Amino acid sequence: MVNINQIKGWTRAEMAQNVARDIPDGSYVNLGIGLPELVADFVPKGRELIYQTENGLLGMGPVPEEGQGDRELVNAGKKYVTAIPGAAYFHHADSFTMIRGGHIDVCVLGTMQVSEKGDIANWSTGAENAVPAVGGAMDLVAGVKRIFVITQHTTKHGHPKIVEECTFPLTGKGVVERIYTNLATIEVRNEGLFVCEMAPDITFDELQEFTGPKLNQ
Amino acid sequence: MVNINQIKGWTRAEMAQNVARDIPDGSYVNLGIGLPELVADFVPKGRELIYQTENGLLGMGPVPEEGQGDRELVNAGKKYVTAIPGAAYFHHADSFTMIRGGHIDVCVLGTMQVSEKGDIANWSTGAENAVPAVGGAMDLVAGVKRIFVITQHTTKHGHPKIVEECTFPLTGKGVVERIYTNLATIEVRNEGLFVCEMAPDITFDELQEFTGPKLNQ
Amino acid sequence: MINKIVSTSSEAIREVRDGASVMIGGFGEAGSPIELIHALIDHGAKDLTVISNNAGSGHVGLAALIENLQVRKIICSFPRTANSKVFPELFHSNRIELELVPQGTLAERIRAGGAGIPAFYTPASVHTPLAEGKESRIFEDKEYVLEHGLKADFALVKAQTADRYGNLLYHATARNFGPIMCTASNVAIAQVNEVVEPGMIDPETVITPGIFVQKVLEVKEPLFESQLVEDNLQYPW
Amino acid sequence: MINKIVSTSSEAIREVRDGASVMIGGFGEAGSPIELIHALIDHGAKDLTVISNNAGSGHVGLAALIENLQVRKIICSFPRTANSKVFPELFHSNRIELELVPQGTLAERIRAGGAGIPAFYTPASVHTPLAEGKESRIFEDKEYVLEHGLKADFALVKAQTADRYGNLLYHATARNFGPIMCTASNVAIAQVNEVVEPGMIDPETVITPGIFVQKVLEVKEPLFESQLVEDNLQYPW
Repeated sequence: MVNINQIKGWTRAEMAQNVARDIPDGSYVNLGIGLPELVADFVPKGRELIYQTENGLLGMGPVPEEGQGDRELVNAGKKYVTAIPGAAYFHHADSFTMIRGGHIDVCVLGTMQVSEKGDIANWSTGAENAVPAVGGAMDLVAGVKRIFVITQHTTKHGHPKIVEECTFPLTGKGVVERIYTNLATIEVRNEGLFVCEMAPDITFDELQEFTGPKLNQ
Repeated sequence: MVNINQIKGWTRAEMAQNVARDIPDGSYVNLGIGLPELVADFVPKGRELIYQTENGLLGMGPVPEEGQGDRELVNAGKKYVTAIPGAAYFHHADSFTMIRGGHIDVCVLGTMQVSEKGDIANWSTGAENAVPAVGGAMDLVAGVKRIFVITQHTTKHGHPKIVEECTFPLTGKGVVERIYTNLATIEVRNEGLFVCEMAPDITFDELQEFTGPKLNQ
Repeated sequence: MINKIVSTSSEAIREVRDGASVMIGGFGEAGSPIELIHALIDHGAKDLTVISNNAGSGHVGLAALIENLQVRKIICSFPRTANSKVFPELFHSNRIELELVPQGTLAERIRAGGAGIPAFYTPASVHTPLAEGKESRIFEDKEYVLEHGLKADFALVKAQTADRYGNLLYHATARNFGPIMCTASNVAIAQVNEVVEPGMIDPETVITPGIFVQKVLEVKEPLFESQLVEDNLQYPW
Repeated sequence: MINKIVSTSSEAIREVRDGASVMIGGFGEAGSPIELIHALIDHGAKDLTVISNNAGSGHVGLAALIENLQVRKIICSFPRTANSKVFPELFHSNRIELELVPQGTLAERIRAGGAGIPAFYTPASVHTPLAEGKESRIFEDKEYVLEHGLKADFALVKAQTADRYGNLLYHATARNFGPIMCTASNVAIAQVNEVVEPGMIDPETVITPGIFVQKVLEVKEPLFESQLVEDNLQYPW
């Protein structure tokens, strides 16, 4: 069995680039906290995407220069952002009208687990000693038209994050359309998981080894 | 039996004045179309009322001077109005948040019938040949804190408009608090109808004659 | 580059198919997108379900659309106005269907449709004929009726100002149903008096964020229903 | 004359009784009404139910209110933040109750509470532990969960500008829960950076119409949670 640490796979930047390539021009996009945020840096030239952040801004722009941040102009991760010309602020009910109402085209989320049926578990490990916190994740996966997941293919310990059934509490059921990992880009279809693309230094059999459910080519 | 036409009773202006006197300082008020609109002209000195019109304006001001109207600044009766300094415009869902959510203190409405239980019927005669139209009446009577009715005491034919049970289709059930007519001001209580004040030229027995249900003094 | 501005009214409404559902903004003439409605008359799509607070007046705008027999059904709170002749006539001869909805319920149903809420409970219309046949339920000793979210294929609305992203500002009480109808339709089409560059609209003041709008048509000097009715005009003219 | 301006923070919050429900605006520190929360700490009302997106950080603002053991229960979407020590400790020792609600459901429940909607259906949380024990229902082949409107005795919010009628403008993403919390509370108390004369706020741009606000306190230079946390401050100081 291959050791996952021996496989270079895609970098975080390349993963983000893979996601960005699949988001059509003119899309309205919500990017989750962390790795998903990188996607904005890799939008192909000529495309214009509009970013929504659920705390009340459509037309989120890049991070401001050091020292230029406004404490009350932040993203869902509570980090300083800016607003593009043509942006709009709104309150939380209106924000989730966009989300729950199916007006956002794409949401890119990190995850702890994703199943072959497109179930996603990304808000809680179910551990007794954790403080439960859900934020907007359940609304996003229930409402946004297309849910893309971006994640390392396995946990730090080498366990698959793509599983037959999520063991962690679900965020949403049957909602994920595409999974972007450091090893492959995978589409969730009714018939199962289909590999769209693999990192250059991995074989299909190796990829299968690090994945819970059966993959299709 | 007295002929109702022999009784002078209160004028429309006096009726409106009776209503205005009962609206506390600082109230948010929605005035129905027609006779209720007169109430705004008789607010006692020193009181400030804020008028809401359900088509999207809080802080409705007086009718503009002839020729100064804005076709898109109208009241619920589609007549030209103005906005006071400190007014706010909003869309219909927000407008009915004010109404349904219990934020309006008083609504003054005209009516066709009102019952001794406070039922009101003011949107339809139920006639076969009429085009049904309801507007915001049902939302107003269901949501506003206090519903005042202002109406002639009887129909043109002398039939009581205050009845034991409404024969016209209801707008709302058990919602009316006070009834202001040209003959009397009447309060609707659980125990029945109580006369608060009578027009100067009518006796209690005469008033009872023109009223369906039993009145209490 | 995102650019939702279209240059002609026919381009604005050309996807409207026979049988489509169309929300039409306006409270009386305030906010009524007359030019878009007239374009829809020229376009000719039939068998429409129209969702609108009123049913038009005279023989222009929404009344003309109805008179032209393009509307199968109207969902409406107040189809009766001072100068409405068209709707009553068709209604009495059973050539148009009416679903009468209290105004606040109509607004909330549209808002729910746009917000992904399939149904909600409201106190309005309880114990009235308009609640007949509907589910009701008691919450904390008070009775409410179940109402369903309302969506449409298209919305035609009138606003004051837009940019190429579709951000909209409105004018006074012309705002009324426009913002919620934009949220509840697949294709929201706004006619606006003025198109400006992105950034000219203060993001704090945007009423309809561009995400809810698909097409914008500039109509610098829109017609007004009451003026046309006064002038005894009839569309098509 | 209507005048909702109060001159001291203690006057602003003095009606808050033990056992009251209190909505507190803010998404993290953006829109968090620190001065009003500190006034509530000074005031000392206990056994509160707090409705707020987060549970505060450090030992100031909402975290300090919790640390001061004034909060019996919190209804919240995300009680965990980078510098939250207070809430986890009390939570693990069962000294505070948590009702965890998805953020969009929290917003919609508050909005519904303010709009007189007792309950509605939402797709969020279906098939998750947060839907357990809740009614669900299918509409057009999709499953939804029934959620209830949320009201409170008080709301503490932070806005930018107000007039004596209580009309409010907000600043950037500090708007967040403020407008809906004002609608859903019996007494909405806003701290604002600036009070202006009626008419200075363009009626087209009002975010919270004054009808939803009962008290306004001017706090010209409000504190910021992150600065206080960075400075290792603790309230009461």
